[in-house]
Amino acid sequence: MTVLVDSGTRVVVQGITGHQGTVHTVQMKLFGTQVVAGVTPGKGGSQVEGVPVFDSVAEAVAKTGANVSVIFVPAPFAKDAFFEAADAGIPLVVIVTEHIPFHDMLTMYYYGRLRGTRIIGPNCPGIAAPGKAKAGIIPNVVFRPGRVGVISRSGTLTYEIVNGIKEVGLGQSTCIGLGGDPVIGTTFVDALPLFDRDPDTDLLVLVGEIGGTAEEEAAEYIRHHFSKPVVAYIAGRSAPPGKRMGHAGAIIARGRGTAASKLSALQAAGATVADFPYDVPTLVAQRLKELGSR
Amino acid sequence: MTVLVDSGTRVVVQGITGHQGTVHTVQMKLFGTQVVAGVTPGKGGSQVEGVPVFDSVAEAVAKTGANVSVIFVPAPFAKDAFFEAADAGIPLVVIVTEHIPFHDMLTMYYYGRLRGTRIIGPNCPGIAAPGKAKAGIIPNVVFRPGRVGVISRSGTLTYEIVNGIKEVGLGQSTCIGLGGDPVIGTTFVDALPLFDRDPDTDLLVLVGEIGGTAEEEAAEYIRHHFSKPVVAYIAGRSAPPGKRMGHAGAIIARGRGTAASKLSALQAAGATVADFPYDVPTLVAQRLKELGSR
Amino acid sequence: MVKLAEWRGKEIFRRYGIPVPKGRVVRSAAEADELLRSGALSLPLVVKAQVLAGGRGKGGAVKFASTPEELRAVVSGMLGMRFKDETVKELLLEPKVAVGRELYLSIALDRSAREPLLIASAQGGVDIESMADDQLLRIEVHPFAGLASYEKRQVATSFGLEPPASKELGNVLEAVWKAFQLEDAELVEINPLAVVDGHLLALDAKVVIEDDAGFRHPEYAEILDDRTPLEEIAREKEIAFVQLDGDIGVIANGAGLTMATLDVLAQFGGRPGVFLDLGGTDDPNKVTEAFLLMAKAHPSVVFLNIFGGVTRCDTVAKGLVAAMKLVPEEDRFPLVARIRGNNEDLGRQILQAAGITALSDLKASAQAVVAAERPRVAGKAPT
Amino acid sequence: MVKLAEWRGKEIFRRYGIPVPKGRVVRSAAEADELLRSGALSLPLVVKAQVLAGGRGKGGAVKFASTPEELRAVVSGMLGMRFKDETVKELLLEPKVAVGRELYLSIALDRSAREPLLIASAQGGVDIESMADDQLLRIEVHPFAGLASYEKRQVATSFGLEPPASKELGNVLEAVWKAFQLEDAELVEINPLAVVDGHLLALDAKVVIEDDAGFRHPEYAEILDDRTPLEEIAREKEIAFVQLDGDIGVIANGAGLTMATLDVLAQFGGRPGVFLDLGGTDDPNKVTEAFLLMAKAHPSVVFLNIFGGVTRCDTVAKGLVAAMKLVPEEDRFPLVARIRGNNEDLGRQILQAAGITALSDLKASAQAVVAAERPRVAGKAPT
Repeated sequence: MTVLVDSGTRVVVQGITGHQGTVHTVQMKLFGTQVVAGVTPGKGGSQVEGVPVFDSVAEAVAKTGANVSVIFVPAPFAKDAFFEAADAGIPLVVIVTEHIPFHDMLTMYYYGRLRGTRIIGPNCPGIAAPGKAKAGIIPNVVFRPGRVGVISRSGTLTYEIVNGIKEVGLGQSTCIGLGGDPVIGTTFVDALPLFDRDPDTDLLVLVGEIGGTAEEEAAEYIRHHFSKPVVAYIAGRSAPPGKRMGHAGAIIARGRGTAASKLSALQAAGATVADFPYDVPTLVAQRLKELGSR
Repeated sequence: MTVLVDSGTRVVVQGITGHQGTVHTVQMKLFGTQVVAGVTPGKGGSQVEGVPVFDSVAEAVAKTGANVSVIFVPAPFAKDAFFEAADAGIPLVVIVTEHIPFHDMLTMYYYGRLRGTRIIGPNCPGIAAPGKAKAGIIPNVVFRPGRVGVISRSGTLTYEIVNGIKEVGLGQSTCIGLGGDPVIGTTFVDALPLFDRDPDTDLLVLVGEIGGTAEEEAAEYIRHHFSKPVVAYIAGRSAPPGKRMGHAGAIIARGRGTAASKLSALQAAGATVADFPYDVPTLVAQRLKELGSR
Repeated sequence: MVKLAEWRGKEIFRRYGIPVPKGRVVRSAAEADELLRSGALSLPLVVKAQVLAGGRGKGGAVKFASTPEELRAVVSGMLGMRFKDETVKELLLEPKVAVGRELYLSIALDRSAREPLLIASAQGGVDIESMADDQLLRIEVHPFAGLASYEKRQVATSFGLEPPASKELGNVLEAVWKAFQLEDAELVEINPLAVVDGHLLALDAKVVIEDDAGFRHPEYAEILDDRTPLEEIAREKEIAFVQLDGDIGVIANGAGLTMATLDVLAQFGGRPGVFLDLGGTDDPNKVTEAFLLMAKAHPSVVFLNIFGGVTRCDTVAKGLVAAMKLVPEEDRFPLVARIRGNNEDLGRQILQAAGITALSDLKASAQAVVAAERPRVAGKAPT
Repeated sequence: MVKLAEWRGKEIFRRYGIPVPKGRVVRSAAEADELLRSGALSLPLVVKAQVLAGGRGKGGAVKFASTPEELRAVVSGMLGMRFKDETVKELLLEPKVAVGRELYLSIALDRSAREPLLIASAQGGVDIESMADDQLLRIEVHPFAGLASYEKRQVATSFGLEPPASKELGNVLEAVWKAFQLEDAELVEINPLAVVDGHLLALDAKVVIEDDAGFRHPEYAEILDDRTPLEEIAREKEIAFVQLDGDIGVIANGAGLTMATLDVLAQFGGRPGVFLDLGGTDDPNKVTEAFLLMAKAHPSVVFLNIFGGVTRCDTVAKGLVAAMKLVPEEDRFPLVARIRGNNEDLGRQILQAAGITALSDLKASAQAVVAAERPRVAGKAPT
């Protein structure tokens, strides 16, 4: 068992005939993923990189048994693409598309909950379990199978850190890039239990950013419910106070959302905090050594 | 353990100062139910039959630990009353109010699912577990503690049958009147698993009516998943074909919804079918005897 | 359930942006003449009786007129005619059009799925019940998501239209959904949705509004629906009342118990004629009204079967006793009363004081009713 | 994020039925004169500079005028003045009113709850951040349920208004919610929502529209927001660009990596001055544009830190090489390039061919950048 994707994962790519859809179909296949179908309305019957294209997700599911969708369609059409995936009964949808209005995401998130469909993203790198499957866009080169789980709100920073873990000779169980948008389908708190009960994960790396309160909430969860060691890094400690949203935003966050607040919450929860991205792999190796695991 | 209500049930009555609200508060208390609060906006601070009245459900929950709401407010305000109960975190809401538009009920049902709030009803007699608690309006006189579960779409017909069970010297574990409206929060299929895993229920009586396909779906569930004996009665076998909804309704139901269809589905699922209401208690006694239970 | 006449349905369609023919309603031949004379309408016209029953085309309730004389004759002939229990009082006059394809669209509630169901068929114009399942596209529409674009594409694909009709379809679908939701409809049906000169045009409109949503729609309060006169009186008194073919009158409380009562009567050979459900009430006057209404239906015997819940036995007893004094001699009927449940003893006492013995066993009561029906005795209740 | 000027916010309010003063926008003293002369406005008036920053009252950006002379003087004095980095180009003229109570209302997104949050306070008119928590009523509004009646009652109770204001509140609340949802707003704020002659009146309007919803709102496309001129150019090129106080230019891809880069530079004592995020692109021209933009900011050294994902290392290398040829002599800057990830080797080769050595270790690269900043060498990248 792994977190969310495994060797039974069968990916359908929505928007496969677009440039990014095609590029990442190739990359997912090179990763060893079963990419079984693509969907682009009006292009049913064609093929992209050997993957059959269908007019609808329902048809793709019926004919190929697809059980994970990766959405690359442009933002104005992303909500509809998600509805289609959820209505076709797909339980996990990774939305790579960026610039989706948060009002749309609110609808998608709650609709997904009613339909039993989990969203990763939007505006996210997706999920990868080395040796098993990838549903998203994280570069293949950074991975190597292992027992370190990674969850992150960032994109390229995740690649940087995952790559660092590889470079010290360790590997990853599953890596999830949650996306950094105001409303995301799966938060740290939503993802933590998945890693906690994953027998293939010994330690979790949590990569956060300033802004919002997701890391504080993660710390709260870790403190009370999470049983594995955590190494955390928060980007933005040197950044000047942001100017987003003005008053009401400040009221909602009230004294949370700064790097200091996140770091102290995580430390209080027992996480090992890395000051810089290149410190993460060393700390991971240390904690694993303490565990007597590898 | 019982089904949905038990001795830990703490009832808040929404619309307690209305006539029906007051009458049934008394009856629920006489049944032995802990009716801990009433809510009528603007009447907070007063009392009804010794029960404190609050202006809001949130306040009632905070001050009394209410965990089940029974709604008596008029139909135009029922949706809002339900939102208030769900937002206050109440997990079970019994809606006695009749004539709620089904468009409202659709909203309420899905909203309840998102909030983790189960609806019984609307337009329903509610739930009673003799010796434990009652959340609704079924007359107290028909009950006697025992091991027969009852679920029904009807109102008074339920009383008739529950009373019949008492009159042959048996008793009930829990009785749920689901309501007969086009959209109900808890259907036979939703309620069946609750009775199946209730250790206090040995046998289930299912009371249905012609129209819709709820009984056919119940039969399907019973056939594949339900482990206890079932005695079923369907009202309306002599009724002429209805004229509801015309064409589109007929298309949706296609050949289902008649008494014959329901009876044969239930029989095929292994249920014992009673031809008339007064046959139910005898058949229940027979099946229980076969079980060697009492 | 408020079934709207075609012209009212089309007014709603127009409001939501569904294209409909430019028609006018007339209630006399003079009005039709005047519309023609003023140029508001031009020949040839189709004349459609505004009745609620189906099968108007075959039943002579839809006719064409090409000359002013023909129009006058058709209008005069149709107004006042009887069509399946309805009297024709209004006619819809529309320009006659050259119909290309005929499609079908509707939205109604799917109770099992707890979602509205959109049904589309490329073979419209005929009775939807006669269509094969594989000619119907069914799309569940979630109330929180609305009709998604991909679902509209599904309908478009199944219809296979050419522009401009293909471009108009999305708006029509959205409008059907919005009308269903915002008008609190039980049914919105367009059959046929025709293609006329390449454009979509709703040639018929069936819209059914939910009674219970009346508090949001005072505009529908005054529209009569398809009840018989007695049923209409019952509606005003908020008593569920259905006329059947037999001669036993049944007064019970609750739909399930009422149906079970009919079943039991049928078991012993009784033929129910009027089915009257008191519902939940604690007003003895409503019970009295129910009995007075029942008397007007002239049943050969009345079976009162009450299981007291919200409606308590004493309330029913009081209402019955009051009614017995008010029913005119010529409308009297034999009565079998059976009461159980809340305040049963009190109810029994009240009836006893008025000389009425209430039974308690359902089976025995039903047998007594059928026995009373057989000999057709006129007079008072068996005491 | 599109922050709307007060008068645009009030136009939205008017459209949704929130009462606002009958004001007019002027861009010259002559326009103000003419409005007075024609009777469109009458004295006394309040003159409000249409700038986006807060603190206008204390900052002299809101003034009163009681005579035509005073009005001319106030308008002339205010137009063209600088207010916290903005130049005043528009003034809103409104009738001066006698303000009774001042309330506060807003809706914004609560990211953690994944629900819009309505905030109400009976103590409006002041900076909301300065209010104590117990003066604020917070109500989560579920997007599928909308603002429920019981929630409106909660606000009404906390405000404790008299009629007619108490009766108007429900509509104002509904309008705030609808505007938030239908205008794709990030923030709708009324502060103060005043009571004037017993009626509610929105005396200020702060509406922030979400950039990403632009495809639904072409009407906001042309409205300038609060970016600096360089940031504005970057927006047109779809490059995230933020100006800070230091002198190191940072070009990275992805917000998280960019922030981490700033953190690492700070560790070694570097002072970042321009923060430029390429995002995900596979267009070398966009990379070239980014470098040209960076050159305009005249950094003392530029740190290119790329982890190739969607944005591949070879794309960045090509764009950089092209830029180096286009940057004018006087705008040249020293460069430290660090590339990793997708097509790293290819990117390294392309840079090598142009005489640029790309590093791979982040720590070492950052140290090189800070070293290059210190001596303030003008010239090419350290090769």
